[in-house]
Amino acid sequence: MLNTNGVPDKKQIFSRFPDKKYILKPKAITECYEEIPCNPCSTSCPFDAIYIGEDINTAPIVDFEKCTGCGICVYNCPGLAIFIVQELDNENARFKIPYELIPLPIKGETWSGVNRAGEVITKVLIEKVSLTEKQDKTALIQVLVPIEFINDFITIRSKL
Amino acid sequence: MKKIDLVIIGGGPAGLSAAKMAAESGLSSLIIERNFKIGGQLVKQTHMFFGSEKQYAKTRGIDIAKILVNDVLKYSDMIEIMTGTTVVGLYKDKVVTLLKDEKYIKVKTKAIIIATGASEKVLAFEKNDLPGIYGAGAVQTLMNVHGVLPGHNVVMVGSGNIGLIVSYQLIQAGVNVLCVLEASSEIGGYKVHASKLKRLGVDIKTSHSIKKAIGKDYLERIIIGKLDDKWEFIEGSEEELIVDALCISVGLSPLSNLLSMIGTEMKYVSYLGGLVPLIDENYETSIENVFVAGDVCGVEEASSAIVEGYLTGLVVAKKLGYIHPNYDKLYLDFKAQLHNLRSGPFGEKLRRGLEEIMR
Amino acid sequence: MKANIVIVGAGISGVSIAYNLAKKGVKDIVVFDDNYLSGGATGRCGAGIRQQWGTKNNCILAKKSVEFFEIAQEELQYPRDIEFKQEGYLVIATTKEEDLQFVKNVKLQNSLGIPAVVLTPKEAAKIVPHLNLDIVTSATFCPTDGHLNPFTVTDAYYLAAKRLGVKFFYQEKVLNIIVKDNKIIKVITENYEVITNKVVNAAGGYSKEIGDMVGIDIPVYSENHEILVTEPIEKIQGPMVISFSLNIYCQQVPHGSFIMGRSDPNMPQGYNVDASWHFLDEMAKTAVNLLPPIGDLRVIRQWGGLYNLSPDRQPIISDVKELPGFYLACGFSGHGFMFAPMTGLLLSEIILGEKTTVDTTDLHIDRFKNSDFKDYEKSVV
Amino acid sequence: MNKKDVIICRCEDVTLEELHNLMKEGYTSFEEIKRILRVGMGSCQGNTCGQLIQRELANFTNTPINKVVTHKVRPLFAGVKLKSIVKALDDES
Amino acid sequence: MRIKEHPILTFEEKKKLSFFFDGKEAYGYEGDTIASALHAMGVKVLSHSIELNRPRGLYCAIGNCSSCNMIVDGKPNVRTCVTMLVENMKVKTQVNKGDIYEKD
Repeated sequence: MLNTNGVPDKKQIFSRFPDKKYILKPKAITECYEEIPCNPCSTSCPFDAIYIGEDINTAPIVDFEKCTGCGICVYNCPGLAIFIVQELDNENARFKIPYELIPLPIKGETWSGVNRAGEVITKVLIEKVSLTEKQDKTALIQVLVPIEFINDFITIRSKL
Repeated sequence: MKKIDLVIIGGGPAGLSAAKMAAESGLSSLIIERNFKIGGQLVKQTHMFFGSEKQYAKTRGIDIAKILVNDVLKYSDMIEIMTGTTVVGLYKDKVVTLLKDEKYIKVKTKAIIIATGASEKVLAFEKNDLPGIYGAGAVQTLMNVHGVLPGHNVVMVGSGNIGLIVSYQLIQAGVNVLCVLEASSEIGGYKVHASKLKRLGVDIKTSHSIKKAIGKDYLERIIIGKLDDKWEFIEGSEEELIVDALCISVGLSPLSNLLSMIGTEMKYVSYLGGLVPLIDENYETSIENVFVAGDVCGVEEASSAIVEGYLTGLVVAKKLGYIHPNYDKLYLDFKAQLHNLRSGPFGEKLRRGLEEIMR
Repeated sequence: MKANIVIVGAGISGVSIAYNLAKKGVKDIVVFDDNYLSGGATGRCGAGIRQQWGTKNNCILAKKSVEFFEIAQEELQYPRDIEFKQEGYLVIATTKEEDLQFVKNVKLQNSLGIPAVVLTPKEAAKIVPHLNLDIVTSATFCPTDGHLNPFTVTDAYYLAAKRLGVKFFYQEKVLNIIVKDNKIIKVITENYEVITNKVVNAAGGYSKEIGDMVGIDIPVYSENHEILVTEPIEKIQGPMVISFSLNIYCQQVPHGSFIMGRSDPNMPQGYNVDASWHFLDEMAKTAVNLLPPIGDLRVIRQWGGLYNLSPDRQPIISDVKELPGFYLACGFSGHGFMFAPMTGLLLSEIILGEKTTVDTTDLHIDRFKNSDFKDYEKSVV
Repeated sequence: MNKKDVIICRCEDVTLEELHNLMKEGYTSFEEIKRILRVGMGSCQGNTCGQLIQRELANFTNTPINKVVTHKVRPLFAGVKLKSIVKALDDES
Repeated sequence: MRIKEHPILTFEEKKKLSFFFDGKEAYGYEGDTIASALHAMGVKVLSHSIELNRPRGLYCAIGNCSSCNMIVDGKPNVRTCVTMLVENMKVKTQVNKGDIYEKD
């Protein structure tokens, strides 16, 4: 349970995933379940796709019509609670996740894929690593994840 | 004796913003900071901050410190900064005594903004004084200021935001965090921080605490245990862990000693973290021209400390006859920002606490 | 509630009076204090024990009190340490006048059996090597003077009195004392009304206020005297070093810290007990001048406390002719702590109508009715 | 729990056992305990122990923690050498 | 135990400072406190408590808790967590309340 071990339950997770029709394109998933005073995801979105409003304690709402999955909100989220997901085909999903550890993965490497409980669940392929000045030390890692883990995968751990 | 109109005690987010706003209003000040550099706790915060743009949200603490420091340095003709300097005495005739290295200095002032922040609470358990057991703040200083690791295998006690954040920082520095212990049945800090740790494989053990530290000269092992609903250890739940560092992060209390010293009316308010001064809507205490800003009047985030600093700087300047050209507009804006930061469910306890100390 | 005797004030004087009365079999003694155990002047004092005085009365009170302190640990059956150390008082003279006065004082002290001696500066330096001899003209030394822990010795009396049945009420302010037909009938506190016809005023800095409640004008006033304490270090000084002309007393207590104080000639009368930066300045200057090496010690704490000063700087231990049943233990002028054993004993004797151990005529409040009272104690910091 | 091994006051080395024993004797305020155990009188001036003792007192006396009075704060906040104070005076004149 | 690489922070190469710890030569870097330099060397026990002689080390790092008091250049009770390291400093473990007269 989120409150006792930091792992959101299935219901919470699904509540943030959009309809399947949207996810065929990259979309931002905001895993921010509490009303905390924070709004950079909203203010940083160039497409005005994340709504928070005047009261910055409001939980973010993503407008999946507007969201392009660009990933800017991912490295702008102070809680590292946003990732981009896309159902690529019948076999793979593509994720863009924030990463603030060293060493950074390198394109082409295979890493362990980890779920929200911190367990290794699969192998994932590193497709792209970006870390520009603008990202301010939060790297954006693009990974290819087996489709069955689309609702479970959250981050990567150690090169295989 | 040195004379200056405004003395600001504490060069953290609250103190720096206060100095900036006083200077913008035309009032000179002296900032006294006991650390070797100004910026307060921000100088060791490597994580991005929450809040809104006005409080530099999504910027890392270390970089917010730089912004605030630069703001103050722009007014170098009006803001004097003394670092490595501790206020040792505060007297009713508004004489502030300082210690810088071995030098004792007396300053006579008209107004004082106390922005001393908060200090860490300590915990009582067996061998709680063994070397290798640290306050979370000390660990951050060692790691993020001096670049020195506290150990290789660490357990964190406390799952408030600081406990969670410092655990994450330990991992970033390459330290193995075995687990986070939380005496309460629920995680104390923001869940996004908790989730971040959990996915890195760190267990957050709620209803658990440290029972005993073991080691001859320094920490070698710890015994942890599960707590029942009365916070007593459940027999047989003990578990031994091999660690070389234990980090204690069981909450902050306002560092309000100087306010007690000068005889300010105070009240113990649990919602605010401990003993805090009674204040009016402008953060003035029961002693005229003695103001407070930041955690010293209730433990919160750096974002609200910044705004409280701006507000008190603005108000003190006016009281001493220096009125900011945009006074009314700024005053309302700062009030609105504070209201906004505190209006959510996490701000509820704070709101109730602040109500209790309104004069 | 009914009481045989109500004692106002549970400082060292109050607890000693209670103990002495209870020991003599008096039942139903009630003690009120508006603070905690030793929260007033007792807990704020320098806690030195000195027999080197300039008046006969003070010498006798002090000597007899020391005799009690020497056996107090056993007599009071105290489980903790009262930390009585007898390593003497070194009284420093810095002027010709003091040299002469001190010779007279020692003569008086010796005549009363107090083993004080006059020393040359060199001899003084053998006892306290870090003295600045440039400013010392002579000294006197009494090896049986010393120091006690003011908290534990008060606690010791308190526990002993409690064992003998005395009832103590702390944080309980006496609001009024009702007198009817020139007789005390009742003491009113915040939470109690006590029927009694005997009240002992041992209220320290507030004794004048207690007198006012029953219409007795006690010629005393209160004044803030400040003290500082340093961090503890390994032992370097045995005796208390004191100088009246330099206005300082300075002692390393067994725990290791130095306690020192001085008086401020410009201090207004009143009940203020604030600490001041001004005191710190003057104290540091005086102390480092007289004892240069202690300049390296860090001051960690300063505070103020009330002296209750009498016109001749000697205590008032007496009954009150104008109001039978009202007794005084006040006006100690900064030395109530060290006289406490005698204060308790003498007052118990006065209250019970016994012959007093020493003549108390000169301690009676009536001595001030005479405008030119006999002695004035000059050996006061 | 071995209370002898739980340090309440670092400056004066006061253990939880000493604290509990004193509370059992009837000393149930910070001020009284300070006078006997020296807690709050060391160089940190109660900064470390104050809050721990407050909690122990609240538990022992069954009092809400906000009603438990803790240590008084007096100058100085940190130790100052006597000679530093003298030096400042010399510099002034 | 100094951090060499860090995802967020960069630790610049700083001037090396040599000092003496309990008579032996040691070194730290400019910007170090005495306590952080000793810590980087793996020294955890900085003092022994005054009554019970318990080992103590860095705890608060803000000069509050007195656990890191050491003898520095002959002077006792120096709070090493808030005292900057200086070239050639003589740092010694303190085992008593401190002696006012310098003993080498």
